[in-house]
Amino acid sequence: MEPELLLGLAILIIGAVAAAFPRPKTYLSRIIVLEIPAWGLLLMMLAYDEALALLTFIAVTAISTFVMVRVVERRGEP
Amino acid sequence: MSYEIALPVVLVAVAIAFIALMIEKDDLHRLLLTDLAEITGLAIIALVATDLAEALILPGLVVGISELMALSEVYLVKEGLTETPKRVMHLEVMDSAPAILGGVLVIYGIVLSGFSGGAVAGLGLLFWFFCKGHDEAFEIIETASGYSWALWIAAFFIFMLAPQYWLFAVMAAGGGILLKVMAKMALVGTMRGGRDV
Amino acid sequence: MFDLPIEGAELLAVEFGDIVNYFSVYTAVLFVFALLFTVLAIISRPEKPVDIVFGGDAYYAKKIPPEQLRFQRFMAIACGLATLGAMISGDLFNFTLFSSMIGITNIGIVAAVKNKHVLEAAYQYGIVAMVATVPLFGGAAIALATTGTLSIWELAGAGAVPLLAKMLLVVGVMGEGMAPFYIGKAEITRAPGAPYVLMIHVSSLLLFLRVVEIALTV
Amino acid sequence: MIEFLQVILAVIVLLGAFATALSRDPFNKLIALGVMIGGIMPFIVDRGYLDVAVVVALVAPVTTIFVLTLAWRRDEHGA
Amino acid sequence: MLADYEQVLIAAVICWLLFVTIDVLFRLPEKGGVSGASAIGKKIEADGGDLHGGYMMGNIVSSPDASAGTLLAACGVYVAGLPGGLAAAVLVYIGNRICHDPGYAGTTGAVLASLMVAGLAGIGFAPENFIAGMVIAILTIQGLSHRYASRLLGSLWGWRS
Amino acid sequence: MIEYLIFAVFVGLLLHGIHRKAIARIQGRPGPPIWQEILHVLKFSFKETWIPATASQTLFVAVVIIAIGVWSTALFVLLTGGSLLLLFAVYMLHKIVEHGLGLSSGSPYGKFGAIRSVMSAASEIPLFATIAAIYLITGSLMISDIQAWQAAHGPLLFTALPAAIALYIVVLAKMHYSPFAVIESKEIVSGNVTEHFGVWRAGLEAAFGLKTFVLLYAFIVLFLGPMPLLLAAVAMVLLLLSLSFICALSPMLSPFDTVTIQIGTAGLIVVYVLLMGVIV
Amino acid sequence: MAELIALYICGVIALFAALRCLIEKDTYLKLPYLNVMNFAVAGIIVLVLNHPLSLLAAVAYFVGSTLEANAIASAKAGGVQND
Amino acid sequence: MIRRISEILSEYENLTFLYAVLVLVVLLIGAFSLPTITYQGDDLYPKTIDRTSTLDPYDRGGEPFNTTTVAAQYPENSPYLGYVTAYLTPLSLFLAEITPHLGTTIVSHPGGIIDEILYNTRGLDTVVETSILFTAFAIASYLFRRRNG
Repeated sequence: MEPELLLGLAILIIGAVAAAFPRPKTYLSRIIVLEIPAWGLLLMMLAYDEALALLTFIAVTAISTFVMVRVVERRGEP
Repeated sequence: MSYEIALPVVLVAVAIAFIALMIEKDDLHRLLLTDLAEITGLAIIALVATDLAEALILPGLVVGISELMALSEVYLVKEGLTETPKRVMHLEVMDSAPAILGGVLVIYGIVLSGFSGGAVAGLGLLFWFFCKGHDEAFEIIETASGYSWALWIAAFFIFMLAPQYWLFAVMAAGGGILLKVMAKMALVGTMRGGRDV
Repeated sequence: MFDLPIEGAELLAVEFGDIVNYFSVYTAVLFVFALLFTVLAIISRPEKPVDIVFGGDAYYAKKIPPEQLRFQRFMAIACGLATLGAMISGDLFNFTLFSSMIGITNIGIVAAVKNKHVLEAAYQYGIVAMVATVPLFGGAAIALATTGTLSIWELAGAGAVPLLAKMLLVVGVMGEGMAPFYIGKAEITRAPGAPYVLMIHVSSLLLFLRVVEIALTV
Repeated sequence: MIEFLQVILAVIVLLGAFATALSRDPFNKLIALGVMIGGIMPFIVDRGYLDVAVVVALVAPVTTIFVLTLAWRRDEHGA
Repeated sequence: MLADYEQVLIAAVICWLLFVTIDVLFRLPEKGGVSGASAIGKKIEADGGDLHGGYMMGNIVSSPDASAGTLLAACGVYVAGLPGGLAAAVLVYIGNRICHDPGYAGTTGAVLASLMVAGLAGIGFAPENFIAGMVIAILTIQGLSHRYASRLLGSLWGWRS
Repeated sequence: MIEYLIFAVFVGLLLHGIHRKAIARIQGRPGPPIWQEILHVLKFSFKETWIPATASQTLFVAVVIIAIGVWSTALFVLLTGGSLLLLFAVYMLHKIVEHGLGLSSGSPYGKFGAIRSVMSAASEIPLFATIAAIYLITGSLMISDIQAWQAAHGPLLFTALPAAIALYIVVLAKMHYSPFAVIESKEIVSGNVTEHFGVWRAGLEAAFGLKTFVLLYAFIVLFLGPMPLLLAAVAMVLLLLSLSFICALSPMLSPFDTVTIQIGTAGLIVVYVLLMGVIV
Repeated sequence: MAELIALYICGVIALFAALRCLIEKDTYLKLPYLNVMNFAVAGIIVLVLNHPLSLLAAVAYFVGSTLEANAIASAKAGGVQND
Repeated sequence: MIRRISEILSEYENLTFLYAVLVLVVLLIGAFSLPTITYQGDDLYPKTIDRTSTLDPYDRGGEPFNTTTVAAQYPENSPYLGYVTAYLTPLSLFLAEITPHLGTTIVSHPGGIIDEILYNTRGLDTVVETSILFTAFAIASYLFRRRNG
């Protein structure tokens, strides 16, 4: 087990729990907390040397954050 | 050896995501949680750890973002949230950063080409549209994206039917996918409907 | 070439690199059926739904904007193509991708409708279709990790795919095609445009039939 | 990478993750996220994927700016 | 030949002097460059610090200034000698433009620092010690006590103006 | 083949007639003569035929043809000893026909029928549990293999009783007047076949007759094993009568309850299959 | 050897700054600590991998995180208020 | 009892709930089969990592305009297998010569193992995937434009 993999798994679990039960329970905090498991997955990909997937993943995560922000923005409440 | 340990952990994360989905009642929160589920799903693929796994993650990613895009639009229509937000954030860095940062991302994305390049360059364009507002480039970009899709399909058939022209096919495919993905992602930025619309 | 006592003889294989699609008696029948309904979606004009005004004898035909029907038709054709692909796909991951495409085109067919109920159901269904990609991809990935291949040709009859992967695949298809979750689909059925709405059912049913075959084969 | 550094960075990453999850203010969440990302970057560099590191470093603030759209509006509502 | 510890300490002192001088000369403490920097300055003042020192700290946070220039120049010299330092200066210049900073403190700092580090490397100072030294130097300004650091910077600014 | 087809249609329609008659007798009514359904079909064949103006015309016609095609295929598969999976796939496709019938007409009653038909789509899952159980026991899904297995080991009815019950419920759901037949319950006129008249209706009735024949015969072939034709006919009638009893004595369920019951059955069968998989 | 000492210093300072950043209550006052951590991490990036491109990575990381801090502070302060 | 279940089933708001429960049940049952799962996934396209290569982590050998060995499923279906992997564009060749840390960029640039898989051996995946993007975007833009227009 490489340290990156261990760390990635830990972050993934922490992030999953945090995103499942965000504090406070607003759309905004959930969007922010969703980044944590994303970075955990990034570390896991790093551990397996999946660099290209990592690169694409981080770009796509940014785009999906934007899509989510766009919806919540329309909705008006945080 | 690491797979046998990592897989249960990732499955636990999947389970957490679905537990959250189970107890969540709010529609928009559910939409956000699908993203979490998507990440855990990709993690299962990532564990395979071969080049093939990587080639599977890329389509998985694109599927996730496209469904998110479509569903968010359905949500807006369903809730009748048609009016654009009244006040839009404006920061100093939003004047200065997009030209350089977006430019770097677009250029690097074009160098990368293919999916990854499309996503990176698309993000660059999206960031630019986000900060600067946009004019009506919608139709043109969409047309370009359509042609690039056709280009990619043509490349696919070259690979399958006339593989000796593989070099041409790989160029066409890389370029086609780049344009296609980039255009789609950029259009998301113009669809924000903020100021200057 | 595989001849398992499950689905009848194999008829034809179509090779696309590593992805080798095949027609067996079973999948060929499903394929023909999907083709039939795709053609129907292309050539037939939608019905004109009649509403009865309660409390009186009046009834009227609802007006549906033509561009909405054009969009629905486009989505139905896309759905048909995805179904055709899913029927003959000889590769687990390719199959899951086709399933996701069916899921999203299904949303598309009804998303154009302006009825609040239909949209609400379409949205809920969309959420499920979206999270269903997780068990789908997960199932395919676990199958890959434990057997080292995704090709159904290699996997057929070996029984090497773990139960977990099979169940995840089936559950994923249930989510995409909504097979047991009839409520979402029932509400969706209220949408106008019969040939197109019918496509939703055709695709989800055929998808389910196909995944049963896959689960038994691999 | 030497073990000492791995331990320190891992601690930073974990602390950042916990702080992101636990802090209640969106701005504080974003800052804690920044701390976490700071801990992750050296891992990417250590593997030698410098191009990836550059892109990741540039994309992270873009994401933050997207999210700030919401945090900013929230502040307006509160004030 | 000095021991590494001593080198780091000396480098820290030199870097501290260099970047504070340049920042003060380029009028960083005068006002916040962006609204965020002003807000940080005001907050530090409210906490018992000095307003102008706070502005300077806010500007350091918000844009690559001379301190960043020094650090990155040291990094540049470490990886590629003097050309590396100058490349770092160019990058810092771009960084300034990204962060909506009209000034040239970062660029100047980077150029001067790369000359200095390259020069001192000639007489036995290792560039990596300047990296460590710069990190220590910034720690003293930004990382120990906002109140006293801002007062110190404020008094320097008062002396300058 | 064609003579088998015509024979099956007639037998199927006759079975419908027996079904109606039996129900009527159980409920204390005289009931129609047992060849009533055959006469129906003949009558409809010579009546005026049109397509409603509101209908989606191509689909309206195509669905009838597909219905006949689907069940002809099923009969063919059953008689040639083809794949059981295929047989039930074809059976599932019947669902599509039901949807199509209701949706294509544009009539609100037809639409209601279709919606109910969609709801009950979930109830077909017991089928797959049945298939899985049979596969686990016999190791093959070819009907010819299954018959060979039964010839060697005795009827599957005793070996795989829960699977037989599941299939029985499925067959029951497809009978006229069954507690599960929410699609054509009387409050929505004739449900999804409301608008189909004339030749179209005749075709549909023929297809439905074929369906009844195929389902009953399949049950016998699958769970009782190969037997002479006459004996098979007797078994079919007996099976039909048992179904008629249930139909006559039980009330029509509400649409959602039917689904719940059927899904519950499916769940039990799935558990059974899983347990069997573990034990075997 | 010199790299190791520098790495140790950078690592310890990064941890220290991260801790203080997370402990600090006020958003504005967190940012200078974050800034110190960015310095330290940029240093670590270069020290871990001695290659011209890692300079680019360090600058990208530093500029990126500075931009982030800038945006956070400005957004909290209300951004440009002239529209 | 049946009626209560029916009520839960009949609300489409509960759709996600039902599906989540289903998946959780499957995961729970599947958890028992976890001990039997062993990793054998590296038959196809295995990674060989050569830290000293300038193409790290994607060095799969081969000369440009020549072939290399790629562990595909059906090599006979892709006669020019390996050519794409081995090929480097002039730009990527240049990058590979000057630095060992741009392997990702080089491989993503046309030519390389990922391109091989995505376009050549598993091209159909990419066809489907771009079609999904196309359809999803068609939905989004149709709804968006109707709302505005």
